[in-house]
Amino acid sequence: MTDVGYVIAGWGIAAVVLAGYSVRLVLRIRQAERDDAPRNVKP
Amino acid sequence: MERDELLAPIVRRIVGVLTIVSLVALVLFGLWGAPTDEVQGDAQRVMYLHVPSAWLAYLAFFITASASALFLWRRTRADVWDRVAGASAELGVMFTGLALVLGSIWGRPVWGFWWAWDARLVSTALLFFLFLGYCALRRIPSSDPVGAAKRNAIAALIAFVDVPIVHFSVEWWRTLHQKATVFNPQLNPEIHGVMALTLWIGTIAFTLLYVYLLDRRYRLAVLEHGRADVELAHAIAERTGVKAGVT
Amino acid sequence: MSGTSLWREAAVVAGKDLRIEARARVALGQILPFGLIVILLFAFALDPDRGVLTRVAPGLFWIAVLLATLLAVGRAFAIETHHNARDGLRMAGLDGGAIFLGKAAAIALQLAVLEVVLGVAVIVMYGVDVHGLGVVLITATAATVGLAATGTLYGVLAAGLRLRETLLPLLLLPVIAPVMLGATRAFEDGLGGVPGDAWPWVGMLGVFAVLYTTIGVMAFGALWEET
Amino acid sequence: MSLVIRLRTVVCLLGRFPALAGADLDVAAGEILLVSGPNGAGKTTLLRLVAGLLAPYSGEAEVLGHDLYHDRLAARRKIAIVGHETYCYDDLTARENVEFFARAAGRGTADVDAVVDRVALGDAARVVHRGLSAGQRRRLALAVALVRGPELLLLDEPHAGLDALGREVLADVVRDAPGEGRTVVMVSHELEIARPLATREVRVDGGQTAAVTPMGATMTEPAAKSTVSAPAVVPAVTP
Repeated sequence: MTDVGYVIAGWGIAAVVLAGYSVRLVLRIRQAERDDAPRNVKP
Repeated sequence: MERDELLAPIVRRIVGVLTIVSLVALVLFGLWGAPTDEVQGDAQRVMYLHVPSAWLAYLAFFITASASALFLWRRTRADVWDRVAGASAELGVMFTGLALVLGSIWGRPVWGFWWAWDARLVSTALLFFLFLGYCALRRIPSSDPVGAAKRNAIAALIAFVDVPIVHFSVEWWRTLHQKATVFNPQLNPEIHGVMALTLWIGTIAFTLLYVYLLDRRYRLAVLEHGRADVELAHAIAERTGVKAGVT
Repeated sequence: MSGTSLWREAAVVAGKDLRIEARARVALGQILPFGLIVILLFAFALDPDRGVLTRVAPGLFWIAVLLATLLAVGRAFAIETHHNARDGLRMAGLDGGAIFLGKAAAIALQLAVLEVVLGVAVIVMYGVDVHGLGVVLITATAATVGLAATGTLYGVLAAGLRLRETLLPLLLLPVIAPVMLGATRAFEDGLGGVPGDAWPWVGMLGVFAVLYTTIGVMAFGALWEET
Repeated sequence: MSLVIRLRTVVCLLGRFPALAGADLDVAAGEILLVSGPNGAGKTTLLRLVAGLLAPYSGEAEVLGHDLYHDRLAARRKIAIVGHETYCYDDLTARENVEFFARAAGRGTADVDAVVDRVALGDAARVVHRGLSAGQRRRLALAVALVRGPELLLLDEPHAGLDALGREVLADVVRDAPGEGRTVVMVSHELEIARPLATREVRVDGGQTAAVTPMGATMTEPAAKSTVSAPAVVPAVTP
């Protein structure tokens, strides 16, 4: 394989960005649901 | 129309599973299945991520603009569109940023430089900043939720109207004064069958991922809004309670 | 709202803004000198002896104008903040489109004066020759209208918000990037090149100006309502 | 008989704070309503909401027949408000400021002359706003409001910072209002000055319109129409 560094960098950055965003999103949703649950907001 | 969830749970689950399957397929095809490009070498494998990212960037901003228009039109006005617009813009900025970085990483070994003043590159970079500003605007809180949503929708449309102008002006700029050097035909040989297939897999995988993340981002917006509502109800109760205590 | 009263109200607003400028001299006393200093600093950054300045003069001129536009827009909305004048203007019962046209016209006029002075400075200091004066003037007019329209639109978008000073450049600069590009190319053709080559760019600037003026007249009211 | 102001359980937010938390108010044409209440009660917010400067968050809100959710601009064309600030431009003279608001409302020089005269600005009319004294500024604020010939005049603490001349001018303006077909709503702390002018008093507290104090007033004829019943409304009583 040629240009291994560039391939690793490209796929690595994409994986980190996409996974990072997804995980953070899921965690924020969990946190928000936990905050909401005791107050019983859902209409 | 008021929705707690964008997608029905069963649809979301299916989209989620398909996203994972297609992403795994993309990794397998992109890193092993597709043959090494004769001219560009293995650096071309970055393209399997770059092209889908760029496609998603345009799709996401198109959806932001459409949702904003639907919000502004009285007959279809609903919080759904405001939230979809915001969620899609955030994802669009992420995919645009990714497309720029990946394009740069691909360009270094293939072109020999990190950045080129190529029409598509420049207009994508401008697009990134256009909607980065929009996202910054959205984050500023307001006392008038409907007014703020209207403001955001107008801002999205003003920015979107600029996209074709940016595109054509940059295109003219780079073609009127010098011949395109970057996309010379030698670098774009006929695409191998498996390569084309891999690009398709990448596009489908990223689109599914976009749909899934859009649904999740929408859910977060609904939850945050719900929390704001609860806080407001508490504040009103507290305020009237104070009054009751005085009189 | 009838057409004549739109223009009448716009003239009232523009007259008010220009009269304030005539008294306070902020554009003349601060923004204009700022533009001149920028023109001077470019000469420090790019060695004046190698002829670089003459070649890139159009671009430097428009960058200076762009930076001045940011200041002029900020100033145009700053005069509505003292003594809560923004509320007063809202209570004045003016149509949103009229306020937009009035404020944009006042900004455009101030920018035009600024461009004349900066233009003379560039011609004198950078040693630029003007071949096609007509092209240059038409380009400047179209670009100025476009800058004033987008500036006013984004000015009001950011006006009521916290962080408006930092938000305005981020919102405005990407949108007016095509103006920068088109006006610079047209100036290159009009100054040293073939003036006839400039017309596509002038056309683009014209479309930009008309488009954003129209959007401004339609959308300003809704944005102005936002507190 | 039409209501000039009609509010039903209106919530109005300042940021995330419910400055009005379920306010009710009915005001009939020709009334001179005094709004009293402690600091932070929501009096100014109430006035700014009625002026069409703030959007209601929930509840029903109508002023001069215009819905405050969608039609604030149309309502504002018939309303003037005198706030804590003058709404004027520092670099323009008092007269130029009045002229600007007159022209914006499509009125001419004669109206400007009349109003400048009415608030007794005299030579101060030719002084730029930043050079005016506090008392002159208060009278200018009144002139700017009056020059538009509003159907509804809103006064927010009009007595604060007012000199003796200003008090006289203000009292005349308020007293003449019903005869000129004008309804007045004023917020004031200085009850001993404001009460004699008013035909009715509403107390605001905790973001709600609370008890209404039946009060003696210099009853002018149209105020008798304020018997429109609403939870927080008690008709004015003649002494």
